[in-house]
Amino acid sequence: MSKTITIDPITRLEGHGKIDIFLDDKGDVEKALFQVPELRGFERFVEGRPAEEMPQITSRICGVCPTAHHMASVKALDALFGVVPTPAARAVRETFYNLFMFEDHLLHFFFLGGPDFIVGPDAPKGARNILGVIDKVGVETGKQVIAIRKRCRNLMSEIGGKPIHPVLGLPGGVAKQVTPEMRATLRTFAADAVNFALFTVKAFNDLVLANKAYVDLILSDVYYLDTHYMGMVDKAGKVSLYDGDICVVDPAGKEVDRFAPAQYASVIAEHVEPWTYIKFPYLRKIGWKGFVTGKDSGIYRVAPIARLNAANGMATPKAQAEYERLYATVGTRPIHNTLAMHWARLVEVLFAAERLVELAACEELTSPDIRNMDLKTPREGVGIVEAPRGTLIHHYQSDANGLISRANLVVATVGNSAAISMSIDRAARKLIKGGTVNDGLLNMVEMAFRAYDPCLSCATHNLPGKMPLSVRLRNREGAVTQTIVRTCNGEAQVIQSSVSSPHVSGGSHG
Amino acid sequence: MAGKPKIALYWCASCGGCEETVVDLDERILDVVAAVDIVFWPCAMDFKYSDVEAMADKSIAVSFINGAIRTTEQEHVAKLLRRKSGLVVAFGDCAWMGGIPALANLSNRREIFDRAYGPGPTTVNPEGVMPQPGGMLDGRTATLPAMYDTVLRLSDVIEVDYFLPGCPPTSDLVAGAVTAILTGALPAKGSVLASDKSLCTTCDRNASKPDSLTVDSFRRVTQVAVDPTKCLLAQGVVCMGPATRDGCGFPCVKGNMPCTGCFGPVSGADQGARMVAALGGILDTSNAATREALAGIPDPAGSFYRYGMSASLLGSKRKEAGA
Amino acid sequence: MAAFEPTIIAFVCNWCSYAGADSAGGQRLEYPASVKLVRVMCSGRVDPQFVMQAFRDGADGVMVLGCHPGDCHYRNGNIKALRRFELFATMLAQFGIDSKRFKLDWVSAGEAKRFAEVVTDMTNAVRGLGPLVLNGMVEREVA
Amino acid sequence: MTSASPKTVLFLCKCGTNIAEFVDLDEVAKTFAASGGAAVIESHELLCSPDGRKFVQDVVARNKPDCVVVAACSPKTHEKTFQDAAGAAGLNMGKVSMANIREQSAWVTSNKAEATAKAISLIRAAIRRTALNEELSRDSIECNTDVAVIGGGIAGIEAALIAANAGRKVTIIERDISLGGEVIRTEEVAPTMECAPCLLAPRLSAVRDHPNIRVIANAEVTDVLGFFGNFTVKVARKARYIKDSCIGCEACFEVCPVSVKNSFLLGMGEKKAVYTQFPGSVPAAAVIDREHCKHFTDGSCSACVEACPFQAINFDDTDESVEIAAGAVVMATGSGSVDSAALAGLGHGKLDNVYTMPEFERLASSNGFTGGTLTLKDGRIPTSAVVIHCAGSLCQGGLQYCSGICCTTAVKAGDLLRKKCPGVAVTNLHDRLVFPSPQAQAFYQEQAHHGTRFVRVGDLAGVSVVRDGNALKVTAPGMAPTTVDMVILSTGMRPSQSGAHLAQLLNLDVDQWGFPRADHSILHATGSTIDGVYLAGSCASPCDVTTAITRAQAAAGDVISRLAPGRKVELEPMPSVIDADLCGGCKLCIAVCPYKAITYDAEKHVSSINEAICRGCGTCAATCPGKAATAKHFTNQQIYAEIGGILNGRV
Repeated sequence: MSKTITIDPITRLEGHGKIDIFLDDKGDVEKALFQVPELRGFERFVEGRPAEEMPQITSRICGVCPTAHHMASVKALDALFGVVPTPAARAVRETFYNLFMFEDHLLHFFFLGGPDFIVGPDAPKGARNILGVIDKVGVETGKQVIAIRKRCRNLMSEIGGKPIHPVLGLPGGVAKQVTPEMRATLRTFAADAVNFALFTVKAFNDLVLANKAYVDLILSDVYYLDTHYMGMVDKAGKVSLYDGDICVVDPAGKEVDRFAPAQYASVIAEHVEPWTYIKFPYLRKIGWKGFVTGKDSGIYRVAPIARLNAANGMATPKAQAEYERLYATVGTRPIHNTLAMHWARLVEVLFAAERLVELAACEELTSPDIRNMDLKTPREGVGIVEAPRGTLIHHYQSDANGLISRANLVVATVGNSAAISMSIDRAARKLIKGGTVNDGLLNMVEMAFRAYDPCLSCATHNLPGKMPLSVRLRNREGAVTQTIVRTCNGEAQVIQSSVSSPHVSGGSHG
Repeated sequence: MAGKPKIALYWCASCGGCEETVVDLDERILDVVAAVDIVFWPCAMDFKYSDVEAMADKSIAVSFINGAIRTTEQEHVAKLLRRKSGLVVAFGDCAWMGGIPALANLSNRREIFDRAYGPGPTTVNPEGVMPQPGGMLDGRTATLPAMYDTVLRLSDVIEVDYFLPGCPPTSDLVAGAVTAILTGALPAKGSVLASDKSLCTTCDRNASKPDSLTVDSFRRVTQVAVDPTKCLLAQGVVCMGPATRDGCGFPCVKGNMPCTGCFGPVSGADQGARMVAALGGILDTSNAATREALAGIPDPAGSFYRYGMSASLLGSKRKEAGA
Repeated sequence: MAAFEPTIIAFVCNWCSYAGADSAGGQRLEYPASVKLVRVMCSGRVDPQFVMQAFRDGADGVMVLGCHPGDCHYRNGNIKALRRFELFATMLAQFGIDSKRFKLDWVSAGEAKRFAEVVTDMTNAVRGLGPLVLNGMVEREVA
Repeated sequence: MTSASPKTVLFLCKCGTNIAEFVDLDEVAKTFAASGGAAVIESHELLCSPDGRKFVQDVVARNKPDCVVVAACSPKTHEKTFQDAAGAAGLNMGKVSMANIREQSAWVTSNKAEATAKAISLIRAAIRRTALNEELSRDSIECNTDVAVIGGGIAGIEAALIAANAGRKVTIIERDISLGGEVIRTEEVAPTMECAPCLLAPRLSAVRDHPNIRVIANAEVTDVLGFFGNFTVKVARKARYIKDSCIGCEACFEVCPVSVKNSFLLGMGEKKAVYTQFPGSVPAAAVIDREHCKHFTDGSCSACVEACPFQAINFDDTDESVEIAAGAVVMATGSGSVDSAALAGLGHGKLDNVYTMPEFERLASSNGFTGGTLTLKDGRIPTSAVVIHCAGSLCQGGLQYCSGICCTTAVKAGDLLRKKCPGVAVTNLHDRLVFPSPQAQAFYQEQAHHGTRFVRVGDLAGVSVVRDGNALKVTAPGMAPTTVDMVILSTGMRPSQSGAHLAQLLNLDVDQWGFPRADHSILHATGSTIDGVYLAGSCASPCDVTTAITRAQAAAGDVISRLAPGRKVELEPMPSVIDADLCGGCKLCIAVCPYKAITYDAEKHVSSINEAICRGCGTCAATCPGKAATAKHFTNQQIYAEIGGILNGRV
């Protein structure tokens, strides 16, 4: 058992998600890299596990959106065991899922993404966190946010055991029946949820859209990326989160593909790079053309704005109205402005709340017929849901005993990995000239990054607060010339490095 | 703000659920924020090693570290935090005993890479490119931390003062731990900050379990319409409650699903050994029927060490071979 | 480099198998010195955790020996052991431990010859497999 | 070992040349002197010799060690020897262990180097584990020497008399109104054909007059609590309505206006509403049948009150529950007979003059309703009879085993018939014949000689009995149909209902046929699976009267030898224990305990072990998912220390 322990001083302080920027001799950006420095290997170690355990195992891929993985997994099991969930099961699952979407989107808006706009990009750094948000919107509102979220999580516990890593799903059904009492609670909650969603939209209006500077920022070409878009749609072509076909539109908004979950592999392919542990999905038909945008590049985007772009509207009235307002304001279709992601997210918050009202009214919800136990011999199954961060795909194969023999997971954030890299590269190129950088730049770059609400990033893990980030400027030889770090409490530090020292390095702690 | 104790929260190989459980403190988070100065990452420090060294040791009151140790970088940061912190708390199963990522210890790094980056339903990789430290892009070297072959617990690389069980720990447990730390009302160093009895002691279905329980065969949850009022084990469904630490409030059982053991074993116990011993003991069947009776447990290692492979006797790194 | 000689730990029940070993001694039946006995009152007392600990501490093979079914001094402890280790064997395989490295068998107080045979066979089988290396014991090589 | 470890004295026994010749004891001594594993190391020629024991005692007295390890022979041979020797110098038995370097090393390893190395690892293991041993004590508890006998048949009576004669206070609990069981209902006992009641009579009067025996008849056991040395037997006694002053003079029988079917005569005869089973029964007192007595039905009659010369009638008597404290319980509930459903094919219950063997016994019995004259239903004397073997045994719906004794009784039928009805022609239809003894075999040959015709029928299931005028036609494969007056079905023995009920109350394990299992089928066949509960008579398995009595004697003997007045019951020195602070109350240990020594406290949510019942097998400790159960002297830590000691250097 030979033993070589290497701790590379250069990687000493790396975090989850790192940006390397390479400069040319003039000090202009030649390339900016976004890296994910970790791999947990789920696809390998789920092999040999009983299929029915997958919803609980794979939810551990992400503790922020466990319900998305849980649900994609359960749907994959339905297919794997060739069983159709009972109407009651479907109603319970969709209720649970919309509770989750409502809560997760709100969390991002108020705790994570919100600070950029509600508090403001130029606000004192120390205030750029949930506490700052609370100062801005008032403690009462802050408490309301916390309260509505709490009620939402409690309902999820009632229905699915626990909100983080739920135990709800079984192939062909759910584990627990919804009682009339739970339904009553749901009914009141759903009504309040709709009002709270409207309140949030109003806050966004007053605090962001009313501010020209912000609107310009949103529309600025720094955050512009013309790519394909992917999202799930219902029969009518409206945005769907729990179930439906997947629709792909090109940068011009033209539908180029629409497929059922089982066909996903014929549409999506993934590319591997040696400098990051994350893979880069692209449209198989077009192929991998490198980190470029446009209709000739296979790179596509997912998540709220992509879903809206890929669909022809929202299935509920209030959400539809907000959807129309969004497109009217931006004025293009599809919307290529990355920062519009925040607004699109609110449209979906509204949609989720309205769906909850409908589901609370649906009779099946409390039926005792929660499981279809007529399971067939398992073989292969694909399950897809729209996670907060985009289209999420679980694909399993198993032996006849239902032990997983192969799993393929295309995780939502991964769907955006190429786009995130390009957004950062673009922001960096636009903003860094002649080797000069400043904290403003870092914040701008960070915003491009955080708009995607990427699971892997500190954005979802730095709670509350802001993303610490470092940018290392390297010369052609790759030696670090300068490192700028923006710390938790926001001060920027500039560290000059002697070119001769190749080991001096920086890292991002996100 | 200066007077308040500094608290750091760092994540290694984990899913973020442990951070979510902090948010689930709900209104209590405001009290916590009022009482402490939260330094979520030790990023106030400079990047040159010398500057890191310069930061006063033990200047962080307590570091909550979640996630398993899988890369050189995670081990490094863990060691750094250990030095800079008065207390280090392993927060959640991954840090305590490896957690779900440690299921990888049934396999190894090579197989994991082959599966993740080798040809698959969607992966197209004709040249067999593998991410690696020093991976190149357009002639430029990017830096990636290296992955270990074995998933480690936090306590495999640094000294840990306390452990918070759970995947994730419940927010009540977290609140209790924070209070205990702030008030200094802490048990012996090295303790798990939870009960040392098994889950059955509080589970409201234990009353329905017969005093002398024997099971003629174990069945998978897909094969049973679970009676929501009766002990799952008594229904032949493998519930890990008996071999699992109490303190979660049995949410899974309330969800009408069996306990999968995320609060880990009681002190000094190997969770898998305990389950094998207990289930084997109550299995009442003829020799001939034993295999079928056990067919309902097709994956004992994966099921009994779901959250604790790095703490298991057979699936963990040998202390003797420390790095 | 001397040929590999395995270390075998055998957990034996006080009433049958330990006595069987004694009679093997009484009859001067030679068997490999690599086999070491740990006495317990009943094979039903053998906790799987003992076996794991033995493997982890460096045993290359582990045996559990008890009274023949029906002869258990405590009625049915050996049957409990049988059920338990049936499940245990499945788990060992998952850890990549060859099934030949663990054996549950019955030896009565009178079966001196049989005792010598089973432990000798076990030793030979394990000698053929070489030293035990647990997957989890692989140290942290870096890619 | 660290310096903090306890002080250990290591004794090395040369065992003459037995060990010294094969194991290099000097090398061993050097090793442990060097490692500091033992503070004192002493060798001796033969430690188990009187001189050796003295040596051990002196060394221990001189050095006052915390632990002693004796490297010698098997602990099974001499552990107690050295525990006593060290004990004489004040060291607790738990702190003395042996390393078996003779049987496990010297005698089985020819290579001296290997033998020595193995001896060293065995000793190292012993030293490490002994360091962790806790003190042991041979606790004992006061116990009740009284005996409760359940069932007043000949087995129960025999057990009671033996125990009573040995000075124990005995209580016999009998379901019927008087003692006697099956034997009192029998005329003669095969193969010796002794008069059954005559066998019983002296014993009955002995019981009646015995100062140490109390009989509670007309009573049933409702519960049994406790453990060996301290049982409480709860009994429900039905009202008798007649005082003990009754001597059974039968004066009241004459005046009683009510007649009812007599179960003692299998309903073939009648009795009054006030009755005894038979003259001279024990207890002698009669009983009033509450169901039929006119005093209770319509209050119209109290004739017996006037008629009784002893003023023994007591209409105010009431049912009562009695608690009996006893150190041991002897179960002698006897056996039952095949239900007639399984005999329907043979005409039983449908045709006159078709009797099971027990019915035939009553018919032929002098205390039966004909006073012992054998007649047919219509009063004729039978001229011919067929005895069918294995009736209801080894057949569909019947017993799935051979009772082993019915062939003998079946042969007896012929003898009885010829004695009571001279000239009667008897034919036995049988398959394989089974006789438990040479005497029984001889009895069969003798009966064949006296004229019983034995016909082997390959397939007894093919035998049928049908009415033929006022006779019975018996057909069987391979035999010409024969017409006879009487058919007797030789039936086997099955667990009695009362026995099954009692087994449930006592938590006894029962086998697949419903008979209570023996503690050990060979070593302790009269012991049940609950310590202190014994099995006498045919309740344990089918047997003849001889065996029933022998079992009773064996059980009683064991009881009196263990329940000696003044002596305490010694408890297992190494019981398992449950730490209430760690027990999660999952109850899984309860299922694995072979002695049902563990009980769950629903209030406290913890389980606990009754040390008086526990025998220290440790299965609960191996099972406990919460690490709350521990096997004393074989704790996990001690075992791990032993493993570590053996594998030292490999880790």
